[in-house]
Amino acid sequence: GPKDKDEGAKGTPHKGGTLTILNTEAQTDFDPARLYTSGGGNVPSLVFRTLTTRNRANGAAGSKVVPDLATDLGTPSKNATVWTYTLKKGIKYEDGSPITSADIKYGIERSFAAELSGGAPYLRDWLVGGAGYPGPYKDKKGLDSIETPDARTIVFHLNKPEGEFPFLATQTQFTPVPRSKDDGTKYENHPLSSGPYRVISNENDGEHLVLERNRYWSAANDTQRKSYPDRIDVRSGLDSAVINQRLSASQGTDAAAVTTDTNLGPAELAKISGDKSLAARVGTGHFGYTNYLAFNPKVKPFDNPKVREAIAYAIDRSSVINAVGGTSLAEPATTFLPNQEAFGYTPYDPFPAGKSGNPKKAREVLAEAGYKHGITLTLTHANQDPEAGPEIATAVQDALKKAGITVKLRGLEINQYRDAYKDVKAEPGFFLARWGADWPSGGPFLAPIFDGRQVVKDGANFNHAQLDDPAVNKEIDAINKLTDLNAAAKRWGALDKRISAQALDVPLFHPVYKRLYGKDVKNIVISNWTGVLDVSQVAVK
Amino acid sequence: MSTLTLRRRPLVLRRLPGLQGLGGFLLRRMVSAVATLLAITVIVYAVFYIVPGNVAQITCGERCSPAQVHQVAAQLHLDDPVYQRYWDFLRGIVAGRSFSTGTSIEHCAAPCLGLSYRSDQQVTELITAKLPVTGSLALGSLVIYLLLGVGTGLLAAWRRGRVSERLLTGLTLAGTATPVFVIGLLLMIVVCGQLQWLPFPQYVPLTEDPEQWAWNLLLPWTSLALIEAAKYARVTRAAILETLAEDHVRTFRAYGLSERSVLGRHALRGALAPVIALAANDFGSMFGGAVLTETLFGLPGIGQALVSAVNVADLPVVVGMVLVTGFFVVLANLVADVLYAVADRRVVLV
Amino acid sequence: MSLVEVHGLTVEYDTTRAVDDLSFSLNKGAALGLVGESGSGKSTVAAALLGLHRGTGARVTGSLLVAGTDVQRATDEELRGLRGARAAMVFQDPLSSLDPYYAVGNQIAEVYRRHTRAGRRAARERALQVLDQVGIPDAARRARMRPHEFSGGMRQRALIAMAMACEPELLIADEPTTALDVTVQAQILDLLHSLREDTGMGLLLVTHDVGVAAESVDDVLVMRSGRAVERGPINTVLRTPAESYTRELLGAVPRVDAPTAPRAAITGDALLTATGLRRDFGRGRRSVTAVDGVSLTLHRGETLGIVGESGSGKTTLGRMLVGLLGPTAGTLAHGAERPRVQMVFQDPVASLNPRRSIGESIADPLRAQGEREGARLRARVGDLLQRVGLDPAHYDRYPHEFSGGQRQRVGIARALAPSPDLIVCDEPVSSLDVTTQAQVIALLAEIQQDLGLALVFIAHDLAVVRQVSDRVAVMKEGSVVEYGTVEEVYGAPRDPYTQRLLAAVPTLDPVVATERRTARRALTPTW
Amino acid sequence: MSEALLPTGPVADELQPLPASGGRQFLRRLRSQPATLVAAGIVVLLIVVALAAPLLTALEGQDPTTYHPHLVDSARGGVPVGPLGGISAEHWLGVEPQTGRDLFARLVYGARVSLGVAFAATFVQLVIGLAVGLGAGLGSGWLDQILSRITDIIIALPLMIMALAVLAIVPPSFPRPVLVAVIIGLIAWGSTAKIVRAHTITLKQLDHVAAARLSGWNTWHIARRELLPALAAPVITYGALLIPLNITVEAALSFLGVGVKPPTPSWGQMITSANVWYQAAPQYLLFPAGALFVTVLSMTVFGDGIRTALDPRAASRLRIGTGRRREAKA
Ligand SMILES: Nc1ncnc2c1ncn2[C@@H]1O[C@H](COP(=O)(O)OP(=O)(O)OP(=O)(O)O)[C@@H](O)[C@H]1O
Ligand SMILES: Nc1ncnc2c1ncn2[C@@H]1O[C@H](COP(=O)(O)OP(=O)(O)OP(=O)(O)O)[C@@H](O)[C@H]1O
Ligand SMILES: [Mg+2]
Ligand SMILES: [Mg+2]
Repeated sequence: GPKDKDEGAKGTPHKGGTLTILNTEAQTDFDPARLYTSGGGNVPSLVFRTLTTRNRANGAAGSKVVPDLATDLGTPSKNATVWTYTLKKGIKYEDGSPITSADIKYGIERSFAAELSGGAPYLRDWLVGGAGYPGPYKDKKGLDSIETPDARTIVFHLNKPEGEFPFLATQTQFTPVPRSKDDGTKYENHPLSSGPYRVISNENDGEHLVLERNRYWSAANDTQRKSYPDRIDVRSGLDSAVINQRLSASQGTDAAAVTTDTNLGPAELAKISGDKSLAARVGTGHFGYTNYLAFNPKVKPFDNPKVREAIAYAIDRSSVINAVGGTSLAEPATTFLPNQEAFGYTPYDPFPAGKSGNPKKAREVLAEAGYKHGITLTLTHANQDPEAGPEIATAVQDALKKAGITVKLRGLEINQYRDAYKDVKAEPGFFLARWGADWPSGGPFLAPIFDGRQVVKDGANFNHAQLDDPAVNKEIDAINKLTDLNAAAKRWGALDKRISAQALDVPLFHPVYKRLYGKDVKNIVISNWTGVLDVSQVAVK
Repeated sequence: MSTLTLRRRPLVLRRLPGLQGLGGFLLRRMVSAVATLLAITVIVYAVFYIVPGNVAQITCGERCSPAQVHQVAAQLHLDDPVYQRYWDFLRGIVAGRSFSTGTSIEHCAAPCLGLSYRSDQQVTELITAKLPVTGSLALGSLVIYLLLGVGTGLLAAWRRGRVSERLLTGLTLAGTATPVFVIGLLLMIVVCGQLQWLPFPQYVPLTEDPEQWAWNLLLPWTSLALIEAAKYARVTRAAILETLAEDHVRTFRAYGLSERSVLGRHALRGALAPVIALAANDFGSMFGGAVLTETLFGLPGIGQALVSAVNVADLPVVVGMVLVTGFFVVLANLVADVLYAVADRRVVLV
Repeated sequence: MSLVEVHGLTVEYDTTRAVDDLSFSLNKGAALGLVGESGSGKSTVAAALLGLHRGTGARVTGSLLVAGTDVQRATDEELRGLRGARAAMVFQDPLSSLDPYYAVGNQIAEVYRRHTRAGRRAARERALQVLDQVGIPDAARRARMRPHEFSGGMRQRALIAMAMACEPELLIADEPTTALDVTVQAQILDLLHSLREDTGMGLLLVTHDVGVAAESVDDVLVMRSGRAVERGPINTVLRTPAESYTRELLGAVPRVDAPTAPRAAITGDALLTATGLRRDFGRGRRSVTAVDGVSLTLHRGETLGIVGESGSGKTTLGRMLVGLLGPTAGTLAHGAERPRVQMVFQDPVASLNPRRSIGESIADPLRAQGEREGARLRARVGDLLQRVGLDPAHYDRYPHEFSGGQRQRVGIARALAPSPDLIVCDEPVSSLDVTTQAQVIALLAEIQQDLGLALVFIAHDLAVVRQVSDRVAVMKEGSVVEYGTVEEVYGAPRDPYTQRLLAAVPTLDPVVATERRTARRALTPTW
Repeated sequence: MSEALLPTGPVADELQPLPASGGRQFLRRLRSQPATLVAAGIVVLLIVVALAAPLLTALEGQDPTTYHPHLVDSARGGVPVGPLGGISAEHWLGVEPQTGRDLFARLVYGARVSLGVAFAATFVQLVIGLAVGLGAGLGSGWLDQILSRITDIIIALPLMIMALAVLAIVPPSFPRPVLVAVIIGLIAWGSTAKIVRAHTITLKQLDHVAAARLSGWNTWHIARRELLPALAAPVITYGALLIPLNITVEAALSFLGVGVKPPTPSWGQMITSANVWYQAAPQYLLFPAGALFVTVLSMTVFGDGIRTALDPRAASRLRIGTGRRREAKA
């Protein structure tokens, strides 16, 4: 996406006005403990500051992690198991009271409470004593592995070396929450702001959210957020076609509107591509994300690597890409890692299928596998899900047909689908899957999928192949020790290539985000971290 | 009937002593309504209990550990046996319930329909927040499709058998034949996008700004009305023709009344009873039924909330909302019967 | 100058010629009766006078001059000016002829305002005035009521009031009393009579009941198949009819005072004994006691007539006797053997399944008894058809291909099929023309003679019951008020209600009618 | 209403039991309504097209599932290449955006599913409605009470929500069109039952039913021989009106993602996905929506026509009135 870097730069941004955000999904659970975001999220990041945050810059530069409440990215101990942070001076909540390191500790602790579930699993896995900690409501003592020697210092003790801890510290769980203001599940209605905006009203669990300027926030100690508009009005529950229609019409308040969750669909893209003025108002972004075909080698015939390879050869990526909206909405994927430097992207294609599949080679491989006369397989997918839905499944079905592979579709209701593919006992042999990064690095991309110690037997498992390869596990541990993120990235790339030889999955595509914004919206910043326009940067005047 | 004179006698009518039994009727209907609603909750509870979807996992987040999922399940009382949960639900309706927010105990006063698994909001509050939206949608479209439908029906009855009637019928049917998401979207694109006559709908509470309320809802109302009107046109036309065939219409013609007053005063009046009954029925079912319209226009009403609650297996919300929508259907049926009897005093309520 | 002048009137519906070249006239203030069998075109003539066929597809030719308006040539507006203002019509069925949704007074006022420039209030006052005039007590209160709150007689009065509202020169009454009980019928006829005396309007009375005409008109026109058969002063036509058809018609009219053939004394043993039969409908406050403590005994070979006005519980009693309804209280005892019972229903249209051939319908009870053999069934049904005077070849015809009288015969054949001991006939002839009525009654008598079965004959027509019965029960509000032999009940009625009923029966003698009218005034309250 | 619930209650007033007259008059009256005949013709044509779908597509040389990636412009969201959405000698109605699947083939195969689902759903509705309505109308007080309350419950349950739930419960291997039909049928029979009950209560008071009872037949026999034939007319008429309604219900279910499953095409599903393509590829929306419209229109006109033809008063109705110009025909 850097090509459209300066689109929104027309005119200089000014303070003032109301920014409208039109969304499909409500901003539910607006509690820093409960949010599961990448880099602090878009709207949440307007209210919640964290120890570190993502760099608000276009393209690849935006994949960097930068300090937020903390003065720097943290000081690791030698083996990266102890991380120490110092808070900036003069940072305040919306009520003027100072932000202390104890509040950050408390904010993290309350995210362990069952009442406030929903966040990412890393704190639980990494912090010493995290796995069994029930949260501050049940265990008043708190987590010993987080120390606050003084009001500005906070120290984290980890189970094992984690060089990417600064990335984790971008998540909303690192938002300060004063114990005195905590009222459990009700906190989400009026969380205490540490960012440039505070919550004026939160109707029906995030259905309609109104934010206004926080007087006590100061640009002096926040280099990332711009805070141009005076007021931000988040409306949700809208149909995606309606959102795009409104943004393209761009009338009234919609002229100063953006969306944080609705992409342009293929039909809209087809229409917009013929309209210069509209095309100029489309922001394009890349988020670390891969859609792929997953195998469960415990199920026949997918235990046979040749069968998996045959499928990899047969796949017609261009028709799959058409199914999700064509070349401008998706890029073909041959690597599991997203095609971005930050992830350590190392191009490879172990089973070259070309643009539209290599059915000849696939038949050969299939014959080697013992299926001379073709084979019949069942592909499990979700019934209604743009990313794992019937559109992609039928495209796969059609592509494999040419290679003599008959695919039967097994569509499941969304909950059933989720339950099924994450349950090692019920996991289908062949299904549509996708993975997105919790932060732009190979770690959170590869580890949950291929780390043998992350095979979850009685819960949600993401290691579909149930791969438990000591060499892979060892390499993961080794990379995690690195605090030099560039060096780590290179090794993640190499690891990805190594795993791919086993054909445990068939990468299909990396989605591209195209989003419209209103005609008065200025200062468009789209980082590779989120892939979408950053609402903390836009101006409407 | 050419060879016989039927000696018709006031048999049926004599059996109908009017509205005197209203109290008893209402009482009986109340009892049966409560039974019906209770049965509905049992059915919905049972059905959605079987529906797949690990609520605790969904609530906890996809990457929660089994232990955490377990904690969440305990927190939501998902480990209790179904009958226990159902019993608690019933008790909550009668006596209220208490819930922990983590830091304090929150009381949910009777009639308490429980807490949403997903949002920790009280279902009753959730419903009270959404009901005005759905109510506005239902009420406004009711008015429009009644005007549109009855008007068309009247016109069709007047012009019966002529080309203009066929045209009218075809036009209203075009509405019926097009799904609401097609009509609604096209209307929105044309009226709001291109012509800019109306704002893109966005719910504004009536209490906040009545003008904006109506202005914003006009399009959803119209879309729904276009779909419903044909039915009313048909019922009205049929009922008017029915009345026109009745003896009392002949009387007024024989007394020199013009076709217009015969149609407008006597025939239309006779057609009102079935229309009222149908309207009350539709009004009731719209509380649970306008899912598509609400979704398309982004109106945060019951229908939309219900569908998303189903998607996340949020049982308390589903049961509570189905109960409330069922209540409206039952209530509307009751009102329909009473209105029917009021419109046509010859009908007795039994 | 005459009020109505009709020349060569012909009315054709798309397949039938309902009126064929009819001419007659009516002078101002005179009364003409139009009599004839059902379907003879009487109503069509009445409707044609007001031009009601216009625009309906019926073809009307000939000339019609009504109260100075040439109905055939008048514009729609002129025609509307005639209707209700100078010539008003009272329809046959008072129950459905008023709009159920509006107060009676308003409906009358609406018509009045249509023809006068009267204001709302004046129209309301006029409505009250005419309602009062037709003898509705407490008119001010009643005017606010809706038709369903009126009794049948009151509704017919209201319709007459509507007709009187604009003081028309001509009143056309199409079977104004057919749907009413005899006592009410007498009142309405009396009312018409006195209105005519008071206002001097002309009257065209359409009726199939010669008795009704005899009571009310000066001249009579007998119609048959759309043509005039005979016309003349009522006295002459009734006493010395010129045409054979008129004689036939008059001969078939049952009379309460005609001599009856002596019937054999009842010898049979008791078939059924009812004691204290009672039947309630509905619950609570709205419950109705349709039959209340009726006790009677039925003997083999006898005919028990049950008379009473509408709603007196005759049908309910009949249905209890055959077991279609269970009694709320009381017992129904039978002799050693349970008698086989059957019923002939009041409405020949509804009593036959329209989707089955009449043969199948008649065979139905036989099938139910276990007879499955097709040929035997056919033979037996053929016998029965012959017995009731129908062609056995009609086995495969459907009910709609038969006339009402024929259908009633089929019903009788079906009742006979299982060789019952008792047949309850619920108003078997009340929907039939007098001529057909006479045939069916003769048939029933014949069958009873041949087979010796018991009959319960329910009717509201006292004359008919007298003709067929050995004993008679008079019902009123669910109870039997008089029970005895025909001679006892008709000769020396003890109960005042029976006396009133008998006094209300129209007679064929206009002179007697006038006497009776005076007598009635003494006997009954105003209405 | 296509939204969620099927019409209830007063529709019963629109319907009349079969007149005493036989089939001949019915046909005569039917024939006297040209609109009904045209509608009937279209309905028959639609059924033929649906049945002959494989034949028709063979004629065209296409099938409904094969992708034609080269016929769509991948860079522009997959819009069909060429004028009018890619209409050509090979692709009579053009191709589907994104996939390039043949639109004509999908439309005629979609007719199979849409009509099949609608007919089957209507059938289920009518069968259950008949059984329950007859039972309630004929049964003793308590049976009537129970069945009527069950009917109330069914009417009060929101169709879409129950459909969502039931579709999630049934295993995915169950053939989806059948399932959708069964579910619509199972959840939406309430109004049919109400109508049947009302008719049954009227009918059972008719004297010929009493006569059958006097003859000694039992209730079952009476229901079968005396009532069912009389109920057939209103039920068939109502059914003709339900079918188009059920087509739109299937479309609505597709919109919520629980209709029939891809790659099986159905009109509802096509309209749902075509909805946003109205500008970029209008023919994609136009064809299925037009087909749906024509179907609903002709079904409704047809149903109305049957009703009019079955109503003995329809004929006399034409004769009443003082309307000037109109001359009624037979
Ligand atoms: N609207 C109509 N369309 C067709 N035929 C009709 C119509 N009205 C009456 N007829 C026919 O015209 C003939 C005369 O009917 P009309 O009603 O005048 O008889 P009527 O003497 O008044 O009989 P009734 O004593 O039964 O009222 C009958 O054969 C009847 O079937
Ligand atoms: N099924 C029923 N439900 C309620 N009330 C009824 C029922 N059948 C009859 N009645 C009432 O019982 C009373 C007697 O009715 P029934 O039909 O026996 O009278 P009838 O003498 O046969 O009258 P008609 O001469 O009009 O046929 C009436 O008041 C009637 O309203
Ligand atoms: Mg007549
Ligand atoms: Mg009776």
